[in-house]
Amino acid sequence: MPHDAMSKLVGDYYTTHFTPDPTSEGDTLILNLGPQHPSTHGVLRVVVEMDGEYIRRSEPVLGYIHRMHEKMGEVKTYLQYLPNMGRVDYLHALAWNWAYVGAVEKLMGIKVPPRAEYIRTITCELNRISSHLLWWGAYILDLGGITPIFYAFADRERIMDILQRVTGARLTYCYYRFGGVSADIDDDFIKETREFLQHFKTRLPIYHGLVTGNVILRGRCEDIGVLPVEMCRRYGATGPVLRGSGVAYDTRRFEPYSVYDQLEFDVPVGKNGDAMDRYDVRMAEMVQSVRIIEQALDALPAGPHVSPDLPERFIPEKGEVYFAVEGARGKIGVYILSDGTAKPYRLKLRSPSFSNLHVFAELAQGTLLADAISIMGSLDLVIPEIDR
Amino acid sequence: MGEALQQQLAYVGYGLYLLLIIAGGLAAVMSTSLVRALMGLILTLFGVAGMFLLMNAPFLAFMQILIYVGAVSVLIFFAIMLTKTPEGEAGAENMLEWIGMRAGLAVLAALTPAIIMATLIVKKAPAALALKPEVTLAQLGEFLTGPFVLAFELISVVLLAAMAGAVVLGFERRKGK
Amino acid sequence: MKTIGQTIKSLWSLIVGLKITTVEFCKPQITVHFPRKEVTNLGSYRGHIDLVPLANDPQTPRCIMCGYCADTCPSGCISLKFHMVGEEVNPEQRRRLLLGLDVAVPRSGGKTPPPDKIERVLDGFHLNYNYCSLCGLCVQGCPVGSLAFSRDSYLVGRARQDFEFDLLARLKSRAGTNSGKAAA
Amino acid sequence: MIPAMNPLVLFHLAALLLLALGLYGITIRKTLVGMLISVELMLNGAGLALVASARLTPASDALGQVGTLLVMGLAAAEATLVLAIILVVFKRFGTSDSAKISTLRG
Amino acid sequence: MIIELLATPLGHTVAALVAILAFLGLNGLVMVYMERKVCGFIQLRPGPFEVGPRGLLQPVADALKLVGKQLVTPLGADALLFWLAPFISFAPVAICFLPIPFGPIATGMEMNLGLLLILAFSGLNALSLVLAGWGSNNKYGLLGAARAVAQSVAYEVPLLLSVLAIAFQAGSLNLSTIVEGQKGILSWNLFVQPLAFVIYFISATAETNRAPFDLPEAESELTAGFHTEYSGMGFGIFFLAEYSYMIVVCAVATALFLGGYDGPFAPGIWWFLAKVFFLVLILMFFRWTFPRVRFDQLLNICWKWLIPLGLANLVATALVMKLVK
Repeated sequence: MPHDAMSKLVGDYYTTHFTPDPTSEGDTLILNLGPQHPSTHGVLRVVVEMDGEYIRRSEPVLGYIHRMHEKMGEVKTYLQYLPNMGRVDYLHALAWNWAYVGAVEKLMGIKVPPRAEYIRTITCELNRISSHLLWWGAYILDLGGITPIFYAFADRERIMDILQRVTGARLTYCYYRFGGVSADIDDDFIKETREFLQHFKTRLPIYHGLVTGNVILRGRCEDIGVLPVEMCRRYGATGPVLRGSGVAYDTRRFEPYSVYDQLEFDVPVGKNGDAMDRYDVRMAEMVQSVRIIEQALDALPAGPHVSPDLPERFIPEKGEVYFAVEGARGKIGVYILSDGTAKPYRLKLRSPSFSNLHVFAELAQGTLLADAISIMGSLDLVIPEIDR
Repeated sequence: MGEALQQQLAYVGYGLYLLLIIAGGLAAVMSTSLVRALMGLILTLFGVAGMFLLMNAPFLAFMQILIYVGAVSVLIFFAIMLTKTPEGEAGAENMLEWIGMRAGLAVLAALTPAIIMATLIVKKAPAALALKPEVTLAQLGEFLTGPFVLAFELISVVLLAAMAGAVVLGFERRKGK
Repeated sequence: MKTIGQTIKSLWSLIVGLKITTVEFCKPQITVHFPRKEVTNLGSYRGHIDLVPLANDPQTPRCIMCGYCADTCPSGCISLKFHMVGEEVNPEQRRRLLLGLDVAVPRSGGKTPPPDKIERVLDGFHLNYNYCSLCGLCVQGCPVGSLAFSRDSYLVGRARQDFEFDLLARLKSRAGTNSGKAAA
Repeated sequence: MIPAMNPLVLFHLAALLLLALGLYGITIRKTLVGMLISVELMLNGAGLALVASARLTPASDALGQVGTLLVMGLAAAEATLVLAIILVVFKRFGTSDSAKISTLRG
Repeated sequence: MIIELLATPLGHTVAALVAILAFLGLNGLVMVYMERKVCGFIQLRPGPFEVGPRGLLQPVADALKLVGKQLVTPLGADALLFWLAPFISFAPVAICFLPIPFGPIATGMEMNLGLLLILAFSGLNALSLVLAGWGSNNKYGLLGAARAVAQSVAYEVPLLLSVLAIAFQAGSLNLSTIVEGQKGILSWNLFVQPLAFVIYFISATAETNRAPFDLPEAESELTAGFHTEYSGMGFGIFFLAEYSYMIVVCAVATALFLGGYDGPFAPGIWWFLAKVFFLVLILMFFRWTFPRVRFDQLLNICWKWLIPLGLANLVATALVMKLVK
């Protein structure tokens, strides 16, 4: 046995410092889940200490896709920072667009024309459906079901086609502008969206039949990763993760922005806070998004899609602002501290995945590896958003 | 095929199986890695199964593979995995001492009964018999439920007890955690 | 009894799943074999930016060399080259011009602003597409509407240099082929 | 020489070999698992001898085979139990080295 | 001379082995193509279609790719055991094919204990998985190996129980005899003993390590489980063995429950193959439809449901047989 060669394989800082718990008895195994593991969806790495198949402790290791978005905000002008927002969370890019644009508008007191507000609502909710669809497919993929993600992608492609029509992009949208949106929607867009919504309503029963009702999936999700409300509060978990635990907290409802206070929609909540509840909440949210889009399409006013009286340059007064929107993963917050120059003095992004992720370490304790994968999937993590 | 050829083939088969047994047995007791030792055991098991076949007892041969290879070896593998003794099992640091002190004794202990029994067998060996027809399953079954019913029930009880014991021991382990 | 009902229900859920996959199995496929067929929604595709020529002169871009695009671009992938004609410019003025500092052109909704005091001639409009994030800020910000997204969806290249364009040269060559076609 | 030998002797020699190897293994092995493997070797030898004796002598055929089957059952039971014991021992002592397992240290 | 040799039992067996190996190689190609096409159609994709007409040559290209890859032995692995494992997984399959009656006269080796032989040798599969997982010096492999053990302990018993019920009924362990006992579709054991069929098929899915019971390789949990470290043909042989096991368990199911080569019009062997591949298709649909169960759930299914049901079925069969006699 080449012992000297083996000794080189001792691991890096995290594995060597993640030494077995002194209170634990018996042999444990330090296992690196990631950064290239099929279920960490990207480059999340979780170091786990395992006792057989049971997880003793786990610790997420971040930073593999850190791009210094916050620092970039300090060296770019307010306008130049816009495209960055599509890259923070590539799955629900428009929510991040909205959070940043909304924050700057609040800071500078820019009025947004009503048509733009409705367009934002429609596109953002479409984007939410596409994000949830991808989560749905990927989650079942984590649990070993390979087919659903293809069905999800087929529908997601249609959403992307629709959004491509106005945003010009398929994934990393940079669509919202200060005071409006970059392009107006046309009748074709509305027609296609309505068609898609009809189609999507016929697809949902198939999804539920194929997956939700499946006894194997229920066995993998029910009573797995039960997340008490108190723990959500401790970690600041938001979005479907929090709502799955039974708290009907939705930024769209509790800190209404844009036109959400004029639209009717429910905030679905779970009961037990297990993975199945989080699953159900997301599935129900897609239905609510459909409702919102339909109402918004019906109520779509005429008018300009971007505010006509915009300042020439976006240089806000001294001051600070915080603006939050509800993303697919939870509360997206943007905090800007302005020193009166063309660039923000400090820009802070509150990403929901970051808070939701840290629930994992505590939830996974004492569970089986397979359950831990199920828990991680049910949190709907987007790694670039965690690292920013 | 002629009778003589079949006889020759049988001897060839015997030699092959004996080779398996010897190689496997040596690996089972000599190799430093326990997994390799287990592989040796499995080789031996196949050799013995082959010998059963040579004796026209295919049922036993298949049972040997089913029970020993399919179940017992896998269990032993489990034990090896759980106790994490992958290598240096025979003690690389004081191998010489071990061999010096105990190997002689071991060989003596192993050979004594062998020699005694070998001489006994060779002396009392009956005349070679033509191979009797294969024992059918029905015969075996009747035997197990007839004269050997007590032994059969006993082995069932032993198996049950072993299973229960293993479960109890295993539970004790979980509780201790 | 309840357990049995539960079991039958769960077994039925498996059959429902199999039924759905069987139905999907019989449906026609929805993927597009790319080299043989093309997707139909490329009309709204946004490629790299291109210069828009004047309505009456396909050789000349509408660009007034204000430098807004180069200034706004988050990735700094646009660079302009131009020289002056007419009255001489002192070096200091020239430097400022090159930086585009004093030519903050008001948003004019695509209309050409009044002719500048100094006439500038565009020598090159370089786009480094490698860094472009297709945000569209330059297109929307251009005061004279001189920039537009191309529909070039099948752009491929083997090296970085393949994505460093001189848009002015592209415009001219395009105009050349177009006029050539028209002549023919 | 060998072809002339009685088949019964041949099989018994193989059985003896197994027995000897098993015995040797039991003494030389340090871990419980190693010993278990050696015991299995010996049990196999016993089975082989039983079958050979029954098949190649006028003794009852079924008797030998049933005996061997019982031996196999015993081996399975024994393996299960020993596995459980090894696990407990390993949990308690952190090793399955028989030399180190001793609580007689006062 | 050759024909004479083939006529002897030994010659027949050797010829059958050669034929089986050829069949296994071809079968691997067919099943790879079949699986990829089935998966593609279920997922609304075309499946392979670039290599050859309708992608027919895709499996050949796959095989060539696997053969061409470098064989890597991981650092710290026990090279002997590591490379032994694929062969232990593949070799017994060929033997398992011997007693399967493909047609009235197309049996590799007529033997009274054919069923027992298949059960005995298919049990070796678990051993090879364990060996592969252990030998590759990989933590995922080790976890996969541990799962393989737990799984094999769980599914072997109900498998045996369900098969035993059929053997009771037929009074034989000879597959040909069992097939001969099912003439006409109504006397198929599928209708006589549906419970045994369900138990057998679930256990067989677990035996072949196919989804939803593909726990030892569980790619979303253990990356690739026991074969994480295998490259090239090392992986290829595992792959081939998995597909061959699928054929074995489906062939046994056909012989035990679906009347074997029983069927009108066409020669028996075609009926047999058609039934086998229909069952294989069902296995494939399972894989592309269901999520994976957790391993303690598999144990629960086996110990709490399949084994009691299997025992009950066995006892009931014995009672009925006694009464009928």
